[in-house]
Amino acid sequence: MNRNYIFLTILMLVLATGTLFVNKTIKLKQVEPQQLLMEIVQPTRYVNTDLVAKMIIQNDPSLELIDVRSANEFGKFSLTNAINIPLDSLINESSLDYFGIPGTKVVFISNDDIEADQAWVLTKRLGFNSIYVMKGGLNRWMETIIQPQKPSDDSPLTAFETYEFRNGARLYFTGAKIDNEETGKVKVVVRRKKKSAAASGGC
Amino acid sequence: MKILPKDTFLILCVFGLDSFITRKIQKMHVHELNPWRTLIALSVFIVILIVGFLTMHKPLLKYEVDMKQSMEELKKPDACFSPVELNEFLNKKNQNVVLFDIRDNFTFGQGHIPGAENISANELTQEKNIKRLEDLKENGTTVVLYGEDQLQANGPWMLFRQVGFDNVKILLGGYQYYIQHKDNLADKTESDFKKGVPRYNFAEIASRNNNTQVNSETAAKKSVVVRRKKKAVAAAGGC
Amino acid sequence: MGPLIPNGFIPGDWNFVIAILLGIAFGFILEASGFSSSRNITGVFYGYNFVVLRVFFTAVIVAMVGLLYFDYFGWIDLAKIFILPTYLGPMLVGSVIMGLGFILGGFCPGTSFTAIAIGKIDGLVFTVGLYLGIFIFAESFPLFADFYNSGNMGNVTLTDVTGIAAPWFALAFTFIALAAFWGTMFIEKRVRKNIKEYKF
Amino acid sequence: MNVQNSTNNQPKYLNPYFGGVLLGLLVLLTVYITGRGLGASGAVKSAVVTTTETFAPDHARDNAYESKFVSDDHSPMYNWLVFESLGIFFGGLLSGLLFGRVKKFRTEHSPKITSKTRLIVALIGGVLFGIGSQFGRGCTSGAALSGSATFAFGGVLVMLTIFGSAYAFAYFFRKLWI
Repeated sequence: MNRNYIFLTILMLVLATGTLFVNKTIKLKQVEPQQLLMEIVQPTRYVNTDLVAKMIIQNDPSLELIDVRSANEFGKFSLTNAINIPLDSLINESSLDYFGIPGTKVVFISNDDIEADQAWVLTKRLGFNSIYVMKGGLNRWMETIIQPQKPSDDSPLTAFETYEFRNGARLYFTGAKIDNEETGKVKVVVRRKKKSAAASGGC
Repeated sequence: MKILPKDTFLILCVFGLDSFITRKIQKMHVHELNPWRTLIALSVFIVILIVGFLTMHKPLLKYEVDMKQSMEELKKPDACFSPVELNEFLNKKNQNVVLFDIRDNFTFGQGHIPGAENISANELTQEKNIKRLEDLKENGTTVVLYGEDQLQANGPWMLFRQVGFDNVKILLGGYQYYIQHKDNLADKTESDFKKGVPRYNFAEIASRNNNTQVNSETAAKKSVVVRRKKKAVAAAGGC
Repeated sequence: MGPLIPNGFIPGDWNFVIAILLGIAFGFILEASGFSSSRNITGVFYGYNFVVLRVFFTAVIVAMVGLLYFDYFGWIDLAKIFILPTYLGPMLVGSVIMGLGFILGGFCPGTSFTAIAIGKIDGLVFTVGLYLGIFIFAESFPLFADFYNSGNMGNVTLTDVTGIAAPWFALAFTFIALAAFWGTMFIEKRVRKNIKEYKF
Repeated sequence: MNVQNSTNNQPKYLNPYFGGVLLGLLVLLTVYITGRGLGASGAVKSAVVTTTETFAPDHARDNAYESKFVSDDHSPMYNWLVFESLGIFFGGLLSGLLFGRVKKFRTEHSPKITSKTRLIVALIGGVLFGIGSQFGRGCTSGAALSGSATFAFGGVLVMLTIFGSAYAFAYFFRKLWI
């Protein structure tokens, strides 16, 4: 009788000791590297400036613009309702609250698209979804929305349609700037994620 | 540690009880004698764990640097491969370098940097390519990734740095920059291929109230004039 | 991939069906181990029957060790499971009251349900007492509402409080439990020598 | 089994370690499926809230404690723990039938005390346990067992304190049990 109990005791001890070896490193909740690489090589994360402009004009409540430039640059110019999170402070606890809010699309903005893309990769590694990068960044924003180029006469019809839209958008973002400034300033909606989606329970 | 006083108390309690309980001898219960079913149950548990060990998929790649470090990786100047360095490589001055073209096969066929190998972005996750990178890392060979533009190679480059391939670098400016300036790569300076700097004075352009009348042609001209005016701003990102 | 329901692998509609099935298994194990008898349960405090200690500690160490392995295999996301919130003062006071109730009543809520199932009136009376107790608590809640909410430490684990990694706790608990099993085996034999008739 | 059947005066229980391993695996399964542990006292709490709400709906809403569990959508009985506790009852019944322990209503007590004493004491014990379980955020199954198994600080705290204090009180109530 005692032999079996001794065997059981040893078995349980071995099992418990085994846990020490399997959980050596503290794991963070992250996307597996291979999965991340698969997501990286797909260009689906890029949105063009026209789409962003349209969403801003339509006051799309799901749009959340994250500007990863420095606070200094952000202070000089920013898009309507954009939130400034400099790339250096992106992975801070307080900054990460802006991501993963259900029903929002986060769009990263920088001068070009490189820094925004870097922010995207870092955020994606942490497992956040619905995040995008504005292709071309603010440089292209200026080239397309604020100073649109008239397409040449032999361009397809869609090019003219885009041009017309951009002209309208330019009026909205520059001509209507004065009106917009007040509403824009007041309406800094700070949305933050509610903590912990863990299962509730208790006795 | 909390158990200890409890147990001593228990033993005291038991010995104290002896004086209260003075009855006959009774042995253990039958059901406590033989734990063979316990053994079976625990074995089932162990089988589950073994199944877990066997079915657990071993990742091909593992993060070697945490978030903070990967942030700092971005700023390291030696993580980037400038067109000037590329020029040296092309002029046979630096041979310990392998160029990987991550554009697709078709685009690669239309034109590429001389000496580059083609591994398209979709193939990067393949095991043989990862093995190749590991071999190159052991040889101390620098691997330079480039895509159509710098953006295309940015993601793969960041990931490879994060999983510990610190020999992987990114070609600044990408293929487009190379093809535009391939004859005078050596005399270009950092400001030419540096990304991440504003090319316009955003605030000025965007707030002009009278520019509704501005002809788009002149505006476009103007943008050429404003170009590279803002060199002074130190870009936050290293490359 | 786990936990299944919070991660959406099983639709929430199944929640209550699963609750009943898990409850049946729970009730079965409790009854079959002898927890439907109050004299079996309280034996642990007088040294003549350590069934509570054995079942309870075996369950705790198996579950602890299992959770760690499951986490390692990626089957359970430990960040998503419910961690009991800690309210230091109220919990200590509540546990002392529960300890007193335990030694008087001879049941805990779960075991009293199984005792009713096999026809024990004391189990039924205990459950009525539970009901009254919670009723009294709810009615007089304003008197100690502040105390009830004091000492909130949030949903903390042992690792959060002490900074020691979870496997060490699993190992420590296993050591303590196994030592207790062997120790109590001898205590039980010694105490039972003096009991004339033992068949609860 | 045949070993157990051969002796009629022996209780037909599972080997406690066998029960323990099964219970541990059950806790694992519960956490794996639902992300939470087992529990029992929550069901009684739901019952209390339901009765107050049925007989004095306004009172239930005014009560600072009960109002937390009252909702307009559904009855407080529509709760995970209530269903689980129903399961505990039927599981106990199943096991009792299987091992032949379901008999007519009876009270189990030490030969030194009467049934009446036992019932009164059980009632007091129940009341105390009820009050304590609300302060402790759970009972032995919810807080102590599931809490400890998930490495919750509170769970281990409750477990050690319940057993510790029960040991401390045990000496004074020994007449009730032995």
